[in-house]
Amino acid sequence: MAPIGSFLALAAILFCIGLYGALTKRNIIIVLLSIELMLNAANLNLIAFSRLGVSANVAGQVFGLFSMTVAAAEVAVGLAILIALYRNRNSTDVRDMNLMKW
Amino acid sequence: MIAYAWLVPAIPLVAYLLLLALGRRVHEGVAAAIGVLATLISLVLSLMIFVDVAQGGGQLPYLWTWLTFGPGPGHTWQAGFEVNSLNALMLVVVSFVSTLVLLFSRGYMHGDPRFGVFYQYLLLFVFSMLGLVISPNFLQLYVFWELVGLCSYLLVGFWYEKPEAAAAAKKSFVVTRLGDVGLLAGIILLYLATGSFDYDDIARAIQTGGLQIHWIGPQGLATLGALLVFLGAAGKSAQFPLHVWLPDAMEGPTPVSALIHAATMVAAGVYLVARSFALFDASPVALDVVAYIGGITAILGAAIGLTQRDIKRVIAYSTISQLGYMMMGLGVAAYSAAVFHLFTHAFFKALLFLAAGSVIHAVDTQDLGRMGGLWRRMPVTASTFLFGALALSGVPPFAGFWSKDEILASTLAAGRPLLFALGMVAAFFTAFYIFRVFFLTFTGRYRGDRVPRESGWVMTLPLVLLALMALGAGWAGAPFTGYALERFLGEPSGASEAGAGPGVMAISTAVSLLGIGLAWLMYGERATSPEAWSRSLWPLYRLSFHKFYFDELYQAVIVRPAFALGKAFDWVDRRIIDGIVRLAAEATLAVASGVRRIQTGQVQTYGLITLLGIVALIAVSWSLLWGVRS
Amino acid sequence: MHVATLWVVLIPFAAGLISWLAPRDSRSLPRAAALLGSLVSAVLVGAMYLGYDRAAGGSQFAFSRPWFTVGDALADMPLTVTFGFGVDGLSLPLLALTAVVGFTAVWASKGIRNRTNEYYGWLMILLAGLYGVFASTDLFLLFFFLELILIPMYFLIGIWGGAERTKAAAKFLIYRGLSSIGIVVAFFGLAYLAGKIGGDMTLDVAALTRQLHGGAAAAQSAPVAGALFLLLLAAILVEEALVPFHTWLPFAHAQAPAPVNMILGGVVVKTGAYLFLRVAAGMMPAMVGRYAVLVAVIGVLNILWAGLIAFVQSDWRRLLAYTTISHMGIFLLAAASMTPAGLQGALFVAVSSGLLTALLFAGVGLIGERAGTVDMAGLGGLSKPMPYVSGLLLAGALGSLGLPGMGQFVGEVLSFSGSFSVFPRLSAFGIAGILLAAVYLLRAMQRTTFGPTPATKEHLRDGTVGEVLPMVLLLIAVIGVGVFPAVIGHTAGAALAALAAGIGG
Amino acid sequence: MNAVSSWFGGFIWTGQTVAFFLLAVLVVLAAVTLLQFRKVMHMALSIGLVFLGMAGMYVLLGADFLAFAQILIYAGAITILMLFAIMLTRHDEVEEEERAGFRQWIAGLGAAALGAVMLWAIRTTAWPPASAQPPWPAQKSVNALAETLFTGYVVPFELVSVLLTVALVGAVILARKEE
Repeated sequence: MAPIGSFLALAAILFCIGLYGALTKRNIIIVLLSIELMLNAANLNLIAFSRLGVSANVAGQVFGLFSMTVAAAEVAVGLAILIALYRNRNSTDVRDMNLMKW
Repeated sequence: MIAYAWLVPAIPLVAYLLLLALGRRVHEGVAAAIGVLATLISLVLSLMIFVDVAQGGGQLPYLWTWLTFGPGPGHTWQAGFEVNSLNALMLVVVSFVSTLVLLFSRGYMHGDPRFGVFYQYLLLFVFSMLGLVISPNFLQLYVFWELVGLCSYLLVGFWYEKPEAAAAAKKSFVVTRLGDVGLLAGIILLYLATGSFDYDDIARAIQTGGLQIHWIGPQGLATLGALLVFLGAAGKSAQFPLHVWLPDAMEGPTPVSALIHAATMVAAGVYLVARSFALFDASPVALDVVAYIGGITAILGAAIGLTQRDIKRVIAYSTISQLGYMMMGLGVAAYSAAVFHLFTHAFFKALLFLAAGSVIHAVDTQDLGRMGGLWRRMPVTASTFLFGALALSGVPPFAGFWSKDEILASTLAAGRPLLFALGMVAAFFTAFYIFRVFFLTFTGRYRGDRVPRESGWVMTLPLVLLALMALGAGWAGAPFTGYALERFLGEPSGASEAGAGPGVMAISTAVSLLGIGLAWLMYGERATSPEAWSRSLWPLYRLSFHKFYFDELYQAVIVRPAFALGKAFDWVDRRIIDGIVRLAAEATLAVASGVRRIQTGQVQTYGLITLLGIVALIAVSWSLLWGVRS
Repeated sequence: MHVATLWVVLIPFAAGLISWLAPRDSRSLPRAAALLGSLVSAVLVGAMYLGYDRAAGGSQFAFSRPWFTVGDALADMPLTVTFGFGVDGLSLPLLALTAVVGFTAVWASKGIRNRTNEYYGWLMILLAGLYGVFASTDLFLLFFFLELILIPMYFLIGIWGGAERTKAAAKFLIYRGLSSIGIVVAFFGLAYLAGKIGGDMTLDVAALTRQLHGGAAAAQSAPVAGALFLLLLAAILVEEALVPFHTWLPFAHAQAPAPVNMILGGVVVKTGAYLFLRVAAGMMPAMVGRYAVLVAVIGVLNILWAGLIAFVQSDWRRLLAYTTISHMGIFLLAAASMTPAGLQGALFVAVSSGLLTALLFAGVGLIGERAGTVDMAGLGGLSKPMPYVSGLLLAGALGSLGLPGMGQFVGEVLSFSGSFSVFPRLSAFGIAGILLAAVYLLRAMQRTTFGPTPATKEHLRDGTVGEVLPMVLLLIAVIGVGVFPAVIGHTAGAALAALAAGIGG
Repeated sequence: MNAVSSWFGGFIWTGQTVAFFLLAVLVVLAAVTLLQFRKVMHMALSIGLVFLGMAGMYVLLGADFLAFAQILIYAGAITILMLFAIMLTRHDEVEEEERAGFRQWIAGLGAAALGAVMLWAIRTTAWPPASAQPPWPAQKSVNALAETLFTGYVVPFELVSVLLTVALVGAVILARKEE
């Protein structure tokens, strides 16, 4: 069995890749994808701990399941927002979405 | 009867409340009837009390607790009343003059739209004045002291639509208030020193040496307290240099001038000094101040009165001058002489004012230049005025002669020839200016344009009664009645009295007659032209005519600087204090409007910054914890 | 367990909610609810005033429940906060002031015509907050109500005020908010200091006072206690609008509608006075003693500063603001003396200044409504068309300058009796302020009601009975206090004597 | 290989560990290429690969049910949803060529720093030794999960279903054409 450190390291790398993508990509769809990547990394941690953690427990899987569900909901709502935005602004570029300022 | 002395002020108060309830539109006759009836009852009660006092002497004050604000002695205020020979006399004087003035006003104020209000104010005044007189302690005196000041304010400003009246009302209140602040401070000091406001307690403390506070010795405290009390008295009694309000107060209706600004309220200062004589007696300095201020006031008032053209103002300056006499008397410890003069002055000065009021009512002007020759048209007014003038001049056997001579004799006896000389000169001036008014008003040719008619009985009856008093009131204290009044009053310890000997009497009579004669030459016979006199003595004339420039002086030295200071403070308030506040606000705004540009609305930028923040936080906490771990 | 005190707070609150629920711009229902609410709470206060057992003293009609406990959040000891209400000799006069001014202000609000449901709602919540401040027996609760006041005041000034209303409201909020910081730090710091020594951290007023006068007396003189006191003092200066933290008051007064001005000048400013007596003098008498001269100097400075500035004001509302500031200066001077007379005087000044300020603002509001201006330059000769309003205004002005027969006089005599015994020289300057008051108030009266009536003002209607009723009530109240000072003096006597005794032991 | 094994703290090369390494390399490569692709469509496909790799990881960790859920939800539903989104927007769009700007550098550095910190933390923490047996009965992970989910976590479970419904409705309303 691979030690827990390796899973966590993989998750960390994945998370950082996702983070980089979320912060730099212009297309909002890619940004959403990157966020999914980060969520997956977090999920991997949960499941790794549920199998190999200090007090390994099936509850970790439960949380993984919940977070997956929430992610699904998030994608659904996120994409709906994306469509609505696209309809209004005719663009999927995050730079065009700057209404959230003073 | 003395136990019911509280009824004397209470009845006018009830009458006041009654009129207040009846409202502004009450019928003139009803208002006047209520007023006169109330004061008449007070007069009768006062006389009964007076008789009781004359037979039985003094009584302990009737007291009850007004306010307890702390544990132990000295934390209780008491209210009540007391009757002694001095205030029994004052009760009679006040209620007598009040009754006549209220009767007189029925005719004088006839037709005024606020007739009822006038009677309300007058009754409130009578209540306050009577209350002042029977107050057993300084605090209660101060309460009524302020209330009479309030009534004076309301009555001087009664014709509020006249800007002069409005200004005069304010001035009278503010100037007397200046004295009152001193009085309040003095009362508080005495209270702190003795734990009581009571006159008698304070007098006892002075005698037993119990008068001291930690920061001032007994002698200093007596002087300070006496001077502060005198400040209040000087404000109320229009003593130099606080005399400036009284002539302006003549803007009020004439009955008000007679009642408040001649007979009663302005005498309250003298009454106060007399009542707290024990305090003044403990401080020679304070007595000297009182004497000299009184002397200066007497001569100053008389000198200004020489040249005024307004009939009421002349009499007003005369009042100032006469009050100066009384203060001077008190200052040389001639206690009963001063009170005696207060007593006689109340009658003849009220008479002069009411007679002048009768004239003003008839000719509708106060300018002496527009009167003349009224002797024939208004015989009752003219002859009663003459009685008053003779009494004021000090011609025997009129009232003023006896009382004034006693004061003058006392100054000599006290070894103050300067004061005696001042008093004599003032007496000469007095005789001159009052007969100047008399001749200008009642003799010669009528120079007005309205046909004058003698006033009705409601106005002449008070005049006649007062004229009788102006003639006879002095006999109560004359040598040939054995100084009955003085004996009735009794002498507080420390007072020194000197009956006027024939020498003083002769000199003062001569001086008075000289003044009358000069006035007759100038204005009656026209043997010598007053204009020529005023031209040859023009610097003195200008000084006198412009009232020694006191108003201008105060305007320049006190009023303007105070306003300038107010403006300056206001500027500091708006520009500097508020400016700092606004500067802080503006700076915050400026910083904010700079900083808000960071908010680009780009979510990715926010995320990036957050990321950097997290990294930085980790770095910082790491570097801090580094040592802890290893 | 008495719930009466709780009801005093809850009833205006409930009335406010009812008013909120009324349809927008409906006049009668919100007004009726507010009038009823303020009347019932005022009657309750009156009943408590009469029912207060003076001989027993202390906190009565108390309602106290443990509220919550903070384990060791603030310090190394648990802090228990109680939900406590009660009245004592010190709070009763101020509650009565709130009751009278509150009811009359609601009554005088007839001129408010827009968004009436919200207006009365805010007004009643303000009233509930003020009652709460004076009736709380726990500093946490007191602070809560102190903060609660800010919200309705902000909206009352900001929505129904004059041209610069939003600025005035913001200024008010910022100033008072800053003072809240000082207050909360002082409260908790004091409780912590006392707890450190006394062993138990509490915010209950009675318990904390007991601690600070008993075992934890050393806390009073701890080095940090001085800083806490100065912080509290600064906060109180802001609350009372004293120089140099006063500029919010004239501005707020000049913008707020008249009934709000009545409450603002009459009661809201007086919360600072209450804090001084309750917390500064009650809990840190040693500090008041140490900084007595500073406090007295600030007091005298205020009397003279505000008095001189009032000279040159031509807006009645600004003038009255400075009058209030001057009165609060007398309060501070008297309270700093920490003598029975001085503390009584301070309380009298606080109460009667509140009544008189409300009276004057009611009159000025009425004049403003009729004449369209409250600037003296545009007024004059109002005695003729509006004799009753002018008369009542004059009565208020005279009372305010310390005329005997009204409460302010009793307050001033007591105050100066107290202060002269401790600070004779300062008091000599202070007493000159009485003269200033006479000058500026009478000058204002002269310019407003005396003199010839301009043609434009000839036909102004005098106040109707309903309109002058608040003024008459306030006048009766202040004359009552002036003629029968025992109504306050004997109620508050024991509580204030205890304060004065605190400085010795 | 030795260096790698020592970095992970004593590593026994078994079938599982080999599988882990293969999957890890696959996942990381797919993630990196995801960011390198220019065409949006390609990106969507490569994220599908990442999701599949993650499912493999779950299997390795004994979370069988989650592995299936991962395939169903992520690799299936979400990837398809993304594809739909791409189609609905400008699907021929090409992520424009961009020079490595300041922002990229900063973000890259920041992400790298964060990653370094996390890796360092993972490395220095003393983890418990990996037990050979999962904490649930062997081969019964689904049963164990179901038991926990429907006993201890039944309320959150129901709430999550409500959340999903709400999200569904919300998405419909948001994406609806405005009248």
